Amino acid sequence: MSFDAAYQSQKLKSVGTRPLRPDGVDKVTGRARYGADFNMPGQLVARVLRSPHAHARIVRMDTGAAEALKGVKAVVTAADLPDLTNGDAELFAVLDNCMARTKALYDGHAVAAVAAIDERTAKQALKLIEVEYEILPHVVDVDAAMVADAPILNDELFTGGVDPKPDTPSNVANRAEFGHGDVDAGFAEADFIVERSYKTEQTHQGYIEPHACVASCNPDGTAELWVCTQGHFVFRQNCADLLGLEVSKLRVTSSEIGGGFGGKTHVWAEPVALALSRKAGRPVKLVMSRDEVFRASGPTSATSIDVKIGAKADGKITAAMATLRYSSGPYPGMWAELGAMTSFACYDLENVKTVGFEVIVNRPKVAAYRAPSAPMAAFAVESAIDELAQKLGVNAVELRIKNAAREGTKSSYGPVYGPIGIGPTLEAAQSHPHMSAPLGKNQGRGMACGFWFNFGGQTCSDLNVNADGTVALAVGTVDVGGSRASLSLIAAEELGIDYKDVKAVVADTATLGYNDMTDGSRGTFSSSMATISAARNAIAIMRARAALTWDIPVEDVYWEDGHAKAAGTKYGNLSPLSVRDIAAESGNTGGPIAGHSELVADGAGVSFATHICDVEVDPETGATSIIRYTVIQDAGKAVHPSYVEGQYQGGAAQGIGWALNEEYIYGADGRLQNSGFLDYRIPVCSDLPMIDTQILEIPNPNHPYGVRGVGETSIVPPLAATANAVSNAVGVRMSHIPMSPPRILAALNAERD
Amino acid sequence: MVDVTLWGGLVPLADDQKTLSIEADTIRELLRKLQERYPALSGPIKNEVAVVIDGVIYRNDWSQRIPEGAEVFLMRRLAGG
Amino acid sequence: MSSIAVSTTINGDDVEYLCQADETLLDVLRNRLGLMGSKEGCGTGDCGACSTIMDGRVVCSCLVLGAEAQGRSIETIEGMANGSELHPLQTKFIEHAALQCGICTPGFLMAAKALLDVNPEPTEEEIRFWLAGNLCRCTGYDKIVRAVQAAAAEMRGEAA
Amino acid sequence: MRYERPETIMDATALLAQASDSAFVLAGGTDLLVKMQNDDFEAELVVDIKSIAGMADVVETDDSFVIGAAVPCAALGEHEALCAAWPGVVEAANLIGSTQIQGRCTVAGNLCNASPAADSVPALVAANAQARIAGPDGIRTVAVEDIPTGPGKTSLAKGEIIEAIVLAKPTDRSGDAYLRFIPRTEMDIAVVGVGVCLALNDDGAVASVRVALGAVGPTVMLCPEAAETLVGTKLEDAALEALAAACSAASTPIDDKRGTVDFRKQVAGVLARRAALIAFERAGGSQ
Repeated sequence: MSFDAAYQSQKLKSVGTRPLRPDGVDKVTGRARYGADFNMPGQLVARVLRSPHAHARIVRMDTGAAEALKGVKAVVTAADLPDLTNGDAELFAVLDNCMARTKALYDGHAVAAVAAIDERTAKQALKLIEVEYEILPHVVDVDAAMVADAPILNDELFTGGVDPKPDTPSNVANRAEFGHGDVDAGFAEADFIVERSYKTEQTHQGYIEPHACVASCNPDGTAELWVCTQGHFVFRQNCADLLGLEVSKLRVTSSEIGGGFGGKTHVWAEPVALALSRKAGRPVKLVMSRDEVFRASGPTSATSIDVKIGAKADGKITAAMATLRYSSGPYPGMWAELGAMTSFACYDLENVKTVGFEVIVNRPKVAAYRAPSAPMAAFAVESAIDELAQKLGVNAVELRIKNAAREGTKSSYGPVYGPIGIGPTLEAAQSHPHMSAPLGKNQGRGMACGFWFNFGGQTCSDLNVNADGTVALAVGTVDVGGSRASLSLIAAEELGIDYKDVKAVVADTATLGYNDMTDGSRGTFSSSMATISAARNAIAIMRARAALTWDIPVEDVYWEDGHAKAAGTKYGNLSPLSVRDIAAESGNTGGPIAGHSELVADGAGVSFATHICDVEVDPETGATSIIRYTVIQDAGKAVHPSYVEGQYQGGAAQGIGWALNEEYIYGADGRLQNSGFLDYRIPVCSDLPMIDTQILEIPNPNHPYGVRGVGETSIVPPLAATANAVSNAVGVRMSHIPMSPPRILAALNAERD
Repeated sequence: MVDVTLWGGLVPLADDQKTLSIEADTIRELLRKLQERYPALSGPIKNEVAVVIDGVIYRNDWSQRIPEGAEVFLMRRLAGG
Repeated sequence: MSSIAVSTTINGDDVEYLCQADETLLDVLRNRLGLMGSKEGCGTGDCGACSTIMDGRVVCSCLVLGAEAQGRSIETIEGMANGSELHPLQTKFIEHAALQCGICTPGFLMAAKALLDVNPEPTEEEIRFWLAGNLCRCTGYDKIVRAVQAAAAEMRGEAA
Repeated sequence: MRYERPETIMDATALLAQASDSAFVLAGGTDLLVKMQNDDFEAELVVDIKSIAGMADVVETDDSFVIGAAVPCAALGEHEALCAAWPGVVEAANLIGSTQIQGRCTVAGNLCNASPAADSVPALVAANAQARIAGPDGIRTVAVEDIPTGPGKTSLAKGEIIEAIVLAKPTDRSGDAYLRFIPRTEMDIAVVGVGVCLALNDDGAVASVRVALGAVGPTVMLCPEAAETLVGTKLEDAALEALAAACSAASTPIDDKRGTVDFRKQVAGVLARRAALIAFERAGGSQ
């Protein structure tokens, strides 16, 4: 169905207000049902056996004793999840990650699973599974994995993107290069050059809800899956592909989701639960423990990045270069490539070159984490920009404004920008009172910009007008942070009815057409587009019904302020018909009234943010406290401003945690040492100040209301903003994230010596 | 005629050309003709491609028209969080 | 293993159940009593999602044995509203958008209730430190703290 | 696993004495239940001591405070006389874990868990607290610092239970303090902890002092050589520097996920200095 997504300036009544969210009461009363809150009759409990080794060949496995244990109903290994991926490397990685085939590739890699009548029996059964491992040398560090004599994880992996094609295997899966101009010439022109290497450690999305599902395979080939996911349609496809099921016979229902941030964008254990159910002939519930979430579900990359920037004395950047190495776990992704694309995207550069190396290591398979790969690249680049400003003796905001990308700038990743919003965020930062507030002893201020590609994608929604004139809206993008409220506002706006007369739900895979995941900041952007389209389709039907009611041609009926109105003067005494009026008569005017929409929401547009951070550092202990924080970001149009602010604040908090304390810590044995919230230190309530937000609204030309995605960009600047603040507070450039107290104190000691 | 720029990973699959000239009015036509000319591009085009027209990224909408003189890039489809 | 019979009070009602010796109160609430509002985020007392109030003190129900509830009085999120009338904390959490995904919300509400029960006028710092055992990954805590402040003001009879 | 809830201390010690080695005392449970989450954990018996009369009470006598083994740390902070007498001990006890943990955890449990990073223990050791131990052979009292013998190991014999921690009433012109370092503001295990308890003479100089260090060795340790640096001083800068140096030197920490050797040694000195100043001020000292 054709749909004009172009922005139309109009006065909005509902959009931009802050009504109560429709799922609020369920969530404050404990009634909302998350992944682990669902049960089925006859349900079994699943537990997964995981490798204790970072890298080991599975020589032999004996599940006989476990199968013989009373109460055990099924045991599965890789043999029960045969390779049906047909050469699709990405899908094979998902499969092998769900259940190791020949080798365990990281501490926590699944090797077998059991389903039993209760947890106690399942745990006991795991202990009865005998696995003989041949322990292989491992490598967990991204730089160490690149050296010539590093242990090789995959003998069939040869570095892509280099010429000539190498003939020896490597942990470097791919080299990707971006840029334009001549960086050597640019550096030759520079009056000042900054050059430094940076490291960031691996972090986890840290959603509070562990992965959980209930799987039920029936003897007739149908199956059901209840699961916490960012995309139930994608999970359906993943599971159907991996288990050889027909897509239409697998019905997936998304539970309420207790946080995802990219970590619930592909399957981790759901195919295992389905395989257990298929084998046992009973429903199976599989809930990961927190330890399993950290050890075996996707963290983000650890990185090692070199940056070199040259500028003229007047502050104009003449050349910029970055080499970025991203770990991807044992399977290649596109993480380094994303880092290489985003690193200099904020700037207008004549000469720029970025090279990304995708490196496989014996760590869990990396998953997307909110603007994946961009925060680390921004940390390195924005730190270098800060250092450059100091070297040039110019204000850090002014330096950025001078070099900021604008409409017509050739981006560092290739295309030329249309209208973009980095300039306004920088100008807002420059005039923000935070920027000029006085600082005390041991305090420092930092700022940084961030860029992210938002995207849209395949989207489908249904809008049903009920007989009482209220509206049921069914969407297929999982609500991760209040989108049902936003989409209800959109429907209310378009139909001209009250927000409270719209009830939005997330439909399951059997009741709505395919939807891409809620990722790429697309949930509200794309589902709002589909909702507008569905509402307009419903309005077309309502106009027709009004025409029937009035017995006049439909061309003479127009829609305004939630009413069908007769055009012109010839039907002068016809009073307008409301949605309620039309709905009440629907049984006699052609039956139910509904609007559907199936569309591709492209044109999301790129997104920019600028953050300002103040810290205080205890010079004797290296402890950092965040004392003030401001987020400035373009939302296009904030549909429900409270939840836009929430996205800004949440992303900032995650970025601050990454900057200061969060990291995966491995022992010499390649095992993860901090697989819990005690020692994987996400920010707690007392760690943070209030987080100020400033929403800019520069309409997105490719959305009827001007909406942009807002979910991800807010995590991009905080690593750099915090690092710049700390560096400015202590007078030493901090180049290793997280800036844990031991790292800060060591840097201070080195400076004092 | 559209000048389309490939990302680095595709260049070896297109006779080592970074920029190609193709006669195409829509993304669909562009991608079809690219595959006809360089069959090795079929795999990436099926699964991995987004098309950028004058700075706007299209991941799915292959019916999008390509204006005369537009700047066109093939970019890898992105992952998001 | 034989089960232990426990008589306790949950949300004001007399409740009896059988549990295993090593079964946590959280598992009893969720798996035996159907009170699934208490969530398990970690199972080790580090996230607070399973917070319940036991004899007036907020505790992690994942770190209490079901058997220990004998003779105690337990409050869970399911008992927080008075029938269809929400507790001011519940109302303010919704009004202030203090939840995004909502998985941590029951725990925050129980902990915040325990705070306001003993300290009707907490400072921002007192709120932040009291709630430090409740992890939220979505909100950055800003709106949660504001919601608690607003609920406290309302409960004191002040205009929020 | 068997769960028992005896009503007398004799019954409790008898149960433990008869049990195998995998028997555990349950008071607040904030360490024990975490261990129980581990798939490899196995217990034959858990003895819940909370139903034993007196276990949940803080009793103030003429010359001491007797803190029952099942008193949750939150209750210590609610005990005005104890807070006034031993502010450092109470602050230390109130630093353990979150509000939720505070509602359950006990100082006796913190001691018996025998972690070198236990928050309340350096403060108790500095305060010269005593542990009253009930066992099959009756009651004995030992200094708190003699309970832990290594990470997770104690000097308690089979069947023995700490029934109370006893703190003598402090002398006039004395004060105590505990500081710990954690990366966040809450919820972490101490990377370094320092307890200081000192008393002043009539001139306002330090007459006696006890310094205890946590998380910088296999057990919480009393550090007499650090204490000596303060005796006779009014915590002048030189004395504080000497204290810091002595504490750093006495520290024998390890590198682990929570901190490095260098960091712990250095910060032990920093915290000792700061804690000493607080204790000195509480004792009524002025420089």
